Amino acid sequence: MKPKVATIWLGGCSGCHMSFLDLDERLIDLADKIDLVYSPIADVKEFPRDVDVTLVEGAIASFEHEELARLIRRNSRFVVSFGDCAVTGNVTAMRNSLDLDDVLHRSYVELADTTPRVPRDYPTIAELMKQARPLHEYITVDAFIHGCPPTADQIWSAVTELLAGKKPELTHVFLRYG
Amino acid sequence: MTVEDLQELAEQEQQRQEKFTNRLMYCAAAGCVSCGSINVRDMLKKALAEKNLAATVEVVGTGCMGLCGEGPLVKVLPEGTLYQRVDETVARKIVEEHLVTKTPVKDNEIDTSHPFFAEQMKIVLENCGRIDAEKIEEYIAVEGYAALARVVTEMQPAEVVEEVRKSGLRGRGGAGYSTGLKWGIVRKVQSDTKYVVCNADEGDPGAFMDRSVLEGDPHRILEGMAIAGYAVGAQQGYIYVRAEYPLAIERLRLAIKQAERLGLLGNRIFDSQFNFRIDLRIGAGAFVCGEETALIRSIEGRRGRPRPRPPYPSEKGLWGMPTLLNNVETYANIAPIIRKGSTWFAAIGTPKSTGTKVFALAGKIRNTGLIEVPMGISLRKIVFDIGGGTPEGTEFKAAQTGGPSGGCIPAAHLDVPVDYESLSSVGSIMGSGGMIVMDSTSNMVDVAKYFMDFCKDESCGKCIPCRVGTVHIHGLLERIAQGKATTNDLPLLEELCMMVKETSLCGLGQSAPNPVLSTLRFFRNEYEELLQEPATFVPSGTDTPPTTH
Amino acid sequence: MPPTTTTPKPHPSGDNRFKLLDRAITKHQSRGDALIEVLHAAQGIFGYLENDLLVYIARALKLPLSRVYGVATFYHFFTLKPKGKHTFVLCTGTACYVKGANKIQHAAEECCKVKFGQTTPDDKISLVQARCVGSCGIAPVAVLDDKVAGKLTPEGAVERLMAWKNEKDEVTA
Amino acid sequence: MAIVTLTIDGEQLSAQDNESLLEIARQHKIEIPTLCHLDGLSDVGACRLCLLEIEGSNKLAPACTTRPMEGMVVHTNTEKLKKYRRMIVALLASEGNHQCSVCMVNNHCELQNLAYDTGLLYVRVPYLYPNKVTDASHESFIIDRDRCVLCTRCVRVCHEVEGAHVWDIAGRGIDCTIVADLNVPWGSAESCTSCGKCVLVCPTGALVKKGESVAEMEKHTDFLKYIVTARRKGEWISIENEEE
Repeated sequence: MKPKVATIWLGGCSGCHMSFLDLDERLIDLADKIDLVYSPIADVKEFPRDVDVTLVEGAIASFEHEELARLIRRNSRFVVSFGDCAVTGNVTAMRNSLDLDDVLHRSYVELADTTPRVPRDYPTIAELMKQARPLHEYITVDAFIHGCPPTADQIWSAVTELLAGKKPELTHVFLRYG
Repeated sequence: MTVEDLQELAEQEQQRQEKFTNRLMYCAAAGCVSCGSINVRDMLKKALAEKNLAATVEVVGTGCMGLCGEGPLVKVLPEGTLYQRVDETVARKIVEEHLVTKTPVKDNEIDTSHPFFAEQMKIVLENCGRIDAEKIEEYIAVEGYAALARVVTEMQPAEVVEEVRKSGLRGRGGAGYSTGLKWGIVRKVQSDTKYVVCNADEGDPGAFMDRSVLEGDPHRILEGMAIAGYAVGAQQGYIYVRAEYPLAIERLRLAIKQAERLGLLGNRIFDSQFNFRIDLRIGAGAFVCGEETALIRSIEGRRGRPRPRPPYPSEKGLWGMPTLLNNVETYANIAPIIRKGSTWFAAIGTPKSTGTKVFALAGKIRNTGLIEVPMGISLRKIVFDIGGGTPEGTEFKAAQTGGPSGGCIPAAHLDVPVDYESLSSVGSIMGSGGMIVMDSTSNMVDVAKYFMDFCKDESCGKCIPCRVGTVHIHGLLERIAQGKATTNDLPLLEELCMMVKETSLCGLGQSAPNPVLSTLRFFRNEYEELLQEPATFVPSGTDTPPTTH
Repeated sequence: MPPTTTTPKPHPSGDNRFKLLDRAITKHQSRGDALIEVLHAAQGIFGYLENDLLVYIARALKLPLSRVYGVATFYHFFTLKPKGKHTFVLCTGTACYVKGANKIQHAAEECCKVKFGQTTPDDKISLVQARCVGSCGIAPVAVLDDKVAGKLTPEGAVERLMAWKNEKDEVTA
Repeated sequence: MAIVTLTIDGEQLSAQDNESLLEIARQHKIEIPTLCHLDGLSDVGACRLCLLEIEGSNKLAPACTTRPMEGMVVHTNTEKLKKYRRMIVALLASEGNHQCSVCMVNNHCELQNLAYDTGLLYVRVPYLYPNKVTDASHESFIIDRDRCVLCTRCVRVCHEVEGAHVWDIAGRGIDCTIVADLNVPWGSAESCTSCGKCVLVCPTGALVKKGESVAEMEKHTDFLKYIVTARRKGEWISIENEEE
């Protein structure tokens, strides 16, 4: 049976996933080796059980993210912080020293082109937490892939090691922030 | 001023005092003053005037008499009867009953054979409760400045250093370095300018030993410093005292003025070639200034940030000159050592920790106050005999010594002798003398958090481990206390503590984790009870609900 | 405006308090290492250390401005903002802590709606923390406008704070 | 001054006893990480990255302010030291707001390099995300306090080399911050000569030149070698001048 892999996009810009797609022809290779059970690029609604490896892009920025993070932890054998936002908070966390209401007002009222309205008023949109924080502050994380975004080579190296059942040893070459 | 002049002054004062049939000593130290001892003084004077005793009975304000929890205190001399909780009514009774009808006021009389008094031994505090701190004559009458006279006129500086070394006196500021050795080092450094500094920046929250000495017997410090100046070859001394102690500052200023007027400070002291002056420097609220290099910085008018040692202040101190730094209690021991000899002093206490130690006893204990005990006394004796044990219905849990740099000693170690080595063997330190007793109602995680909160606020911010590490240790303790931490956090807490302890620049950071490490050592279960298991992978089929925080 | 007399000019601000400050500075021969002493004197005279005052001191002692600012902000005793009409100084020394000073702290913060270290917006009450006022025997202790209150309870503290809060403003012209 | 022999990481060396262990190690190509140290400025021993183990001493000693002694046996890279260095860098990362991806000195940053050299995979302590003031009021430079590591190189170069003493540290503990004059906007700090030395010696993106964009700016500190007033090699930590 092929290992089940999931990727998920939390508080980030999706740049890490874009970089994942930069694996180019290696993606075809990868598709043979894994079973992609959940991903923003696949149309699966529920996060499945018994996932072998989950790559998490983005920081924990909303209460929904926090809930998802716990679900991911419970359902995944191996959880990987994927990219700087998941590892450090990075750009997502730049709002942390500001007041949340100010941030929302600036984004959704001052800079709105049409219908200025703070999304907090819609019950269907997840409520933001006061601060966006890295994944490992909420759940135990097993490995880290750095970079904003991580390069395709970095991702490839980490993924191949993970699939070989190893915790990726991130040597100097692949350890990089920013 | 010559030695003969000094003796004459002493005799004059003794004769003056003998003219009084009684002396009423009321405690004029901070604790009793805040309980109203000034009103007591006024009432005593008023009652004396009414009974026509004003000319034959003297009312004297004196230093801390120890039993602060039961203040205001009044002592009647020459009988030595001690009264507690004296209000104006009792004050009147003391005059009308004790003095006039010769019947002691039974309800307020303290049994001075109680272990609180019997187990104590007063050297540093010998004059507290005995003299008026604001009168230099009274200090001189009890052999004050006799040691300085002897040193300056009869001894060579090297002999003084040797005498102090032989006494075995160790620094009372906490670390316990041999005072004699320190003096010897400063003496040997070649320099035209040297300084003697007294650290009176008593910052340990819950300790007021130095304050009591400064307020109750300021001349003792001046004399000790002058002797030190003579021994090491310094002509200028500084006392660095906390701004929070206005009364001590006032008394020191007065004492310096009096000593200068009599020529006990200044040029050609006792007609010798020895010149010595003392100036005050007022601290401004920074615990880190208790660290010697930070204190020096602060005297120089700078941010009190420590610097790496070596070079030690004995080599490069104040304005780059060799500087001798000791704390108040250390200087307070000098005059008695010279007067009574190093052999006498060395026989008190234990062979490695000689003399006595003053403790400020507080917390969940019956008799709170200031005590002075011989080194080597057991903690049990201090807590149960002198302190009278914990309040009704609670059990002793731990004694905290050394304040934010020290640790908690649990009941299992109650028989530990109170000396430098034994205390550090149970994970605490002698410290400057704060001793806080905790009972079964005290929460040890909370205690650790309290001290870490203090350290993070008092960190100067110079080195990273202390500046940031203390904040994170405090944050972790907070999370643990709130029940939000997981079992992964305890090893992190311990690692952080060890790292801050081993890598910080100065003593503040190096000792900041001690309260956490010592409570972890003896009360680990109190931490563990508050921890959760972190969430982990749960394969399908073995369904348990996901852990939530 | 040209000076009308030839007598020594008062301080540019015309503020006599600067004379007192000058005296303190002269006492220390304008030495830079007396900065802390001079700041003590200045705060004693003016109540707090305003920026203008710090500039004045820096010039007088020939010290860099940032050094003066650094020293003034390093020590807890110095304050760069005016204090409230009343001050409530809570002792948070170990003895007071063990006897429940934190409960008083919460009660006082709740009552005044500001944290310790701050002054109420109406400038009436400053909440100040002190590390041990040396009255451990009668813990927990607070100093209310220079008067020591021993064996204090949260209720007692709130009662006194409320009295200050409800004090009528003095009529100012 | 005398010549002493000592052992560093098993290598027997001889050195002058007024040089620091850091200088001696570097002369022999033994790398010790540093942050607050900069050749040409006084040493303050504050960052604690250069701590060493010395046999016979139970305390770790900073290489920058420790002098060699005859027979000294020094270890610069033990497991314990490596772990502590990594934690120190983690603490620094947690204390500021270091978003490398949007920093002008990205890829040319001493803090980043320290994170790589110490193998900092992630920061175990919670990030503090402080609220700090970025000041772009100066015509040529910006101070971005989010990226400041409080190494005080700027304070020292301004005092010791330029002699202007624009910068100092205000506050204490975790609230320490670098201020210009009386905590005024840099652009209105009268004492500033706009010489730009502070910008060049800053190890991170806290002090940068205007007009550069992300990952464009490189710092160079070599100019200090040519400034004669700078501290002479081997001089004992200069207590009187040390501006910290």
